[in-house]
Amino acid sequence: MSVASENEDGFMLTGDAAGAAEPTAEMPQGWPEDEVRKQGAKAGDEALYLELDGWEGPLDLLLDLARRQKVDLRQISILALVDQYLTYIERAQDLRLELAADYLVMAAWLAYLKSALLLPKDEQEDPSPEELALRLQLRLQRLGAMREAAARLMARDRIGRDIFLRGAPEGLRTDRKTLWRSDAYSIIQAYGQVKARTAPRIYHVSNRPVMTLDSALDRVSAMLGVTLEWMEIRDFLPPHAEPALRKSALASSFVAALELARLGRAEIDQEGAFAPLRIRRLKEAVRQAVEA
Amino acid sequence: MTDDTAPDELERGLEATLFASDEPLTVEQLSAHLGDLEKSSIREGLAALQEHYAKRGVHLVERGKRWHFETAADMAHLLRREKEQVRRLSRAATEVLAIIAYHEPVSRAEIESIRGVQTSSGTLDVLMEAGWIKLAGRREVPGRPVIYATTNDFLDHFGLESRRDLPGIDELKAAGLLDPVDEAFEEAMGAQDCEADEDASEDAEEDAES
Amino acid sequence: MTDDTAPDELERGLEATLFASDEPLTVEQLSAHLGDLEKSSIREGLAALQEHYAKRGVHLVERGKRWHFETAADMAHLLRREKEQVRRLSRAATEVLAIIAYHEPVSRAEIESIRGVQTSSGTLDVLMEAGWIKLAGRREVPGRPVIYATTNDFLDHFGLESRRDLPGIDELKAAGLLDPVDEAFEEAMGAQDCEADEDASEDAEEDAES
Repeated sequence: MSVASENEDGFMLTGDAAGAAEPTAEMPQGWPEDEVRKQGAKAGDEALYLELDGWEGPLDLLLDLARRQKVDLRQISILALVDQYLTYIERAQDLRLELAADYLVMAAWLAYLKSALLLPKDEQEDPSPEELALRLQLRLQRLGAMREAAARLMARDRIGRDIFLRGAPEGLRTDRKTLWRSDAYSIIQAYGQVKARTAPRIYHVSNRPVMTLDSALDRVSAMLGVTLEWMEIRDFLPPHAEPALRKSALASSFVAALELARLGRAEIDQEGAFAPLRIRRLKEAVRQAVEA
Repeated sequence: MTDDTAPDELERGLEATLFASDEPLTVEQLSAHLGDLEKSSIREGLAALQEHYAKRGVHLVERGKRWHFETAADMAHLLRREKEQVRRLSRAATEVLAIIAYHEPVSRAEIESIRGVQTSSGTLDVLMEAGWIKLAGRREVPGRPVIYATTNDFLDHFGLESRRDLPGIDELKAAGLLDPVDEAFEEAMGAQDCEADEDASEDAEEDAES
Repeated sequence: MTDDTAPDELERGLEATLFASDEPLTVEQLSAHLGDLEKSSIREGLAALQEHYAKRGVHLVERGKRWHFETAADMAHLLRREKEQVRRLSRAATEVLAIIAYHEPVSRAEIESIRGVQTSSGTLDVLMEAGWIKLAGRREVPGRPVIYATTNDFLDHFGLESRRDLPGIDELKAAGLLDPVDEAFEEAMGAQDCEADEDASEDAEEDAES
């Protein structure tokens, strides 16, 4: 970036731009970072702003100009500030300095603000130029406050510069030592578990009460022989069986009923889903008809 | 020839421990180190020691709840010439540091809205490397930006007992200068009707958003 | 609250300089540092300081013509503190210890075959560190594996007269300790204090074998 190098050659743009290029108390000119940032700018990683004698962006420049009004930032004349800025930018352009875009954007915006401020009040749109000016002023105040705070912070007695810590501290050392704790029961229990875990296992299949299909077939055919009426399938179950056996009997009886129906010896009926399943012996005649 | 009352064992222990330690110590650490003493007696001992050293060439100070010995500020002229160990910060870095310290926790966008320029990532890196700022989570707004805050080392380095001791922070707060522009703007517009600048916001909110 | 006479500026300067220096300093160095003062007055200042610190937790000492601060000898124990941390043996370590106790002397391969899982060397290290097991030579089989046995400390810690006090397999079974347990139950048992059934074991059988 050409500006940086030209400035280094003593091409002091600020010299007459504002007539008061002397650095403010908070910003000594020899601030070491200027070098750093110039290098940064050369490296191109900071292309977004361009340094003009150490200003960082338009707001920074504006703040510096505002300070030259030598009044409280709350009292500054925005119009005067705008003029100073625009003059500054014009000069830079006359000198064919390459200005970063945001300086020009700010210049355009300030030019607009200036004209709006000068127009009769009732022709203003929203937001009013006064409001825009106020916002700018507030921003400058905030930046100014932080700049002063930074300066006061840096001026404190700092460790390593004004204040020193002990040069050769012995250092504290804590050696950690683990005391392991356990007890006999844990040992015994752990051993039991190892044994239990690794012991060969024997699996038992428990003997559950079942009614086989054969016995169900016998049972159902025998009971069907007694009557011609419909009977619920539940009536075929052994009356006092334990629940497990009942379940098995129900399943077997159902299969037996299907088998009998297939053989044409019984018919099955159900009025609807989940309704009781009924079964009765098929009359001989019907049976023969079916067979035929 | 000073003629002191002999310090008690607790004071001697604290003195020895703090002298020997290569980092500042909290009351808790001191207590643990001295055999789990009551924190209240540790605090008493520290206060006594602090008083003892107040007039000496070395002071006992508390920074961010941690204690250490350091040379008295008025001895700087003796020590400075040979021992300048402080890295010099760029102006951008000092500004960013101040903004973080006075506004913390604060996002990069918030820093930039105050400074009016982009912050190079190098600037934040330098401050992180110096151990003065740290990531302090994310702000729960769209984009969940990372937010920054200062560290105990920051307090140490600048001789601050806590953030409350930041130079001028009370005045800045009272003047509303730590409030975001939008807030201050509303304030100012509201105040204009009644009458000029009543001393603006009292309870300055720090949850800035530009 | 000590009530000192305030130290003079020379003393304060010496104090700060010696404190901040990273090496012991000679009288000449100190003199140069403090603005070419008379060596005699430096010596006087050092003597005064030395006296002041004589009763404190930090002493000013001269070694080979060089002066420095150091922690008082009787405070040295504070600088190097041993912290004991009680930890409960892990499940895996407890199992390995139990196997060694029941089967000793036993090699790592044997331990693994009994446990049915690989054993990390860290587990054995922990038991060695605890002082409960020791190397007990090598088994005279191919590869000559190291074998482990329990120590007297083991018996001490676990309150056992001898390894014969450990209940045998039959007793374990009787106590329900051989029942497969689900993890939650295991957990619950682990939390419980060891109770009664310990002394159920009189003539512990050691015939254990997987």
